[in-house]
Amino acid sequence: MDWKVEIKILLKESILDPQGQAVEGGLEKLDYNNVSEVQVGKHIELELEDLPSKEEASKQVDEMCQRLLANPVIEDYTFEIEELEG
Amino acid sequence: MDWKVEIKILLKESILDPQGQAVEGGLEKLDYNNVSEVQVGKHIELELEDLPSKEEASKQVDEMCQRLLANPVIEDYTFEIEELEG
Amino acid sequence: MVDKPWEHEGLTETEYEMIIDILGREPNRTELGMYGVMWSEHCSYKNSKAVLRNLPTEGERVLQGPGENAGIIDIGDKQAVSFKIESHNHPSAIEPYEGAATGIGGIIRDIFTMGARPIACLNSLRFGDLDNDRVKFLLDGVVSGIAGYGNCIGIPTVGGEVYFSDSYQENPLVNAMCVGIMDHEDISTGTAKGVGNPVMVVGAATGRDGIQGASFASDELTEDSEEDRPAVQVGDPFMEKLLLEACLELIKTGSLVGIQDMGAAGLTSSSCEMASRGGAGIELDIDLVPKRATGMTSYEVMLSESQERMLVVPKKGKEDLVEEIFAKWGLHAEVIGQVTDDGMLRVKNQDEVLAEVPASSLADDAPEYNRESKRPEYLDEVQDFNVSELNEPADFNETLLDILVAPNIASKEWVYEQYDHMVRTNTVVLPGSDAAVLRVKGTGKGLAVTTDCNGRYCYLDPERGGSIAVAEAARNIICAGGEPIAITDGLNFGNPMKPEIFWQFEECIAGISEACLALDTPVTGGNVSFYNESPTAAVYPTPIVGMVGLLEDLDQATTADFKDEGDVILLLGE
Amino acid sequence: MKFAVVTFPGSNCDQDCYHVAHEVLGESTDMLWHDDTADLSEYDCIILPGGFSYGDYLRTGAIARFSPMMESVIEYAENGGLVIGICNGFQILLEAGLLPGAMKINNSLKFACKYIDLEVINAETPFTNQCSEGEVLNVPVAHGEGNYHIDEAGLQKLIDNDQIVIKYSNENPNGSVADIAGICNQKKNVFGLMPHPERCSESILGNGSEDGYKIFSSIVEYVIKRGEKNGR
Ligand SMILES: Nc1ncnc2c1ncn2[C@@H]1O[C@H](COP(=O)(O)OP(=O)(O)O)[C@@H](O)[C@H]1O
Repeated sequence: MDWKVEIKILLKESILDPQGQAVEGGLEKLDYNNVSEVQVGKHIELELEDLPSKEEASKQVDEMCQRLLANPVIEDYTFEIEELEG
Repeated sequence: MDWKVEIKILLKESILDPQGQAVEGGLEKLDYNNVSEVQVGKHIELELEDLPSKEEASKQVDEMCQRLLANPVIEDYTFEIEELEG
Repeated sequence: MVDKPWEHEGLTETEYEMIIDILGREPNRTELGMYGVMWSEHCSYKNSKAVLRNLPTEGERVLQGPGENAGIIDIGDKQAVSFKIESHNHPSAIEPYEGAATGIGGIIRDIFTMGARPIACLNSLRFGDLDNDRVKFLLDGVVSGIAGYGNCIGIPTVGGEVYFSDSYQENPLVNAMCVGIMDHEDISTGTAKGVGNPVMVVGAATGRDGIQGASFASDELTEDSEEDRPAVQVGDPFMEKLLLEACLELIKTGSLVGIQDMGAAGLTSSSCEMASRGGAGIELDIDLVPKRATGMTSYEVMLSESQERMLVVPKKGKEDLVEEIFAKWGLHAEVIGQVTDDGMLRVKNQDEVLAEVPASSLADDAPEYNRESKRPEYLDEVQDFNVSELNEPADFNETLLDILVAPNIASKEWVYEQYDHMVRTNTVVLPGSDAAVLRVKGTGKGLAVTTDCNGRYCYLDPERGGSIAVAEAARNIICAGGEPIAITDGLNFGNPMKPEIFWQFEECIAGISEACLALDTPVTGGNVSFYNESPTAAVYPTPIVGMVGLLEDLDQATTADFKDEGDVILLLGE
Repeated sequence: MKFAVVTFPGSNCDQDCYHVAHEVLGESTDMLWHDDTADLSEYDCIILPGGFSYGDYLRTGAIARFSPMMESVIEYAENGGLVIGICNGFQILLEAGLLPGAMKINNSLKFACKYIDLEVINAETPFTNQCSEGEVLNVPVAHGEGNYHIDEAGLQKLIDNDQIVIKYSNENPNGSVADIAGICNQKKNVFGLMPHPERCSESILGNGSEDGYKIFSSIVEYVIKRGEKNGR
């Protein structure tokens, strides 16, 4: 079975997010004054082939995040997996 | 009412994604050979205050994306909005 | 209090008793935390001070020797250079990008705090064997981190070195140097005095990041270090660029008494050091410190190592001016306390006193140790080696090619092309030559800068190795057309509690001192990084020498490459 | 003639551009602050310098383009005023819509700082009149996001209107479409380029190339000629 994966990666809460701050400032400049808690992270999409179950797919994605896609020292990640219609 | 917004921004499909390619190459090096169609984009989260309805919130987010958060020349965006529990 | 509360702060029982003697009572948790970081090796140099005194620090050109954020050397025409080297080895081993980036941020702050405009950065890097994936990851991350920070803040990274050797496999070395230029009248120091003068914090808000970074840097790396995550900080070079411009603008107004960057041990070190240098006291209200996280304890506020912050003491009545300048650059400046005359560092939360200790006891009264030293046994074996017993290579052409592809010899273009080495349009001699040369705009003069050290030589003979590092730096400066004028040193060693390591340290310093005296290049400051060990071994003793040279006439600048066909090639020396 | 250089928070090459305009060319030059607005009609050319405005967070140039001074610059450009955007300045011009297309991260994903050869494609703009068509200029690049993108229809328009001013000649350092290094608008009064002419306008610097000087002297020449034509 093939899988469609969406991963979102954000800096851990305690860690400074300079991008988020800059974007918040940018939005303020455009007079959007009701915006707060801006965080900027990464969104990764990919397709996985040939894995028998969602559990297996999940296991692989988690491993890939740990090893390459995210930086577990400073980032948290979550992901969603859906079966791809052939 | 206050709103929690999640925005994802990816390069348009027709546009070559150097980061996506690099990540795909990186995963291959780690012997993940069943991965394809990798795209790397941005994930933005933010909170919006004081908007009477989801439609209003949606309108503002769309405008913010058009004006600042995404570059419509090369990027597509989608977003989700949920009411924040007080 | 828990059993042995000192252990949590990295102090010994004897040190704890010294604190009780100083205070005449038991310290509370915040106070103990403050002593813990200030008396850590990283901040107090307690194991190295005695030996460092042997370094020659005086010379005609020295305007500021060791003891301040950075040294200052006169270059004539009422101008001066300020420069220093700093290590960020342990943070880089854990998170190479941010570790290296925040290292760059820290050393740049040290330079503009002195009133100098940073004009160049250099970096000296040591990694393990390049065949290893972890090493590649570290190299890639460290170089991108240096590039990410230095390029964004707009200071050219013009030189440095990269060496690979097994000895650095698990403990890479990341030393960064920054060089700045200033007019004599803008020289600033980290001094607080004048009762009633306000104490202000400027720049970024204070978060929970990097708490106890200083004591962390003073521990050996263990398997658990990767779990020690809160110690990792993220840098914001954009914020620092604004901070740099705002601080230099403020210094130009002449309304400052003192200014100091908040590096290791954050608010604690900056406030007690400023007070101690000025023979004054400081009273702070942590309630007034802008914070990034909610519910921070006084311990956390005093020990946070959030980046891109400074402590400034303006003259009374100049608060508005400070705020105005910082606001122009989009930054906050908050009064958080004032200078007092009782010599105490008093930390309050509104009306409640949370900590009250003599400022100088934190800054200057850490115990000083003369560690045991012993000549290591491995030296007999390695020094017994006889070069003449080596077989001549069968094919010199092949050997030449082997040498050229060796990572230590091969071109470092891959590294320095990632660094913007031309921004500010002063780079006369680009990286890739012996030393980089920068012009001093508005004069006909130039500065040559380099970092050098061969850790293997220092391992084989620490004293000679130390001398050789200085001599190599001097040769590089001279080959670029400059006259060596002073050095800064980044001393990277293993665990000083081991007598063999301490011996290496003493010997290297002796060698450096000897060479500096011979060349008349005083040491204006530097950094000691101990505990560069992994479970298997210590790194090679690696005292990195950062040297600055003066070209009275920029036309003297020379580059290393062969120029024209038919030019004569001479070999000088023995 | 009179230059002005805009400083944004995070601009790094503003002083470099000032130095070239004022010290090397010897022209009168003002510094403008991003947060002000101004009547720019007294200037003959506005320089948007390189650097990392707003840290280049989100996208290069994305936040800077909304500064008050940019409103003045846009108006000035629409009235035919000369604007040159170098590196980050080019990125700001794209984000502001004064030039077509958009910038992506370099294909290598790495920052690249080095001298590189450029080919002059259009030598008849106010920014290149001191060069000849096909001339090769040796100019440093220094950027992490200089991978210019435009769709095919847009590219065709650039070609048809002679808007491609310079291309990378031997080596494309970032993956730019059609090796584009610098483009101008249809009216040829707005020019954006990734390479840094201000870094090679004096023989003392780096490898000694002074090719960048030609870009600045072109501007001066154009302004003088225009003045003569207008009987000034
Ligand atoms: N980490 C670095 N950062 C910047 N430049 C570097 C770095 N490493 C090496 N270089 C540059 O590459 C050139 C050659 O370095 P290296 O191979 O160490 O030569 P050498 O042994 O002559 O010092 C030098 O000009 C040096 O400044």
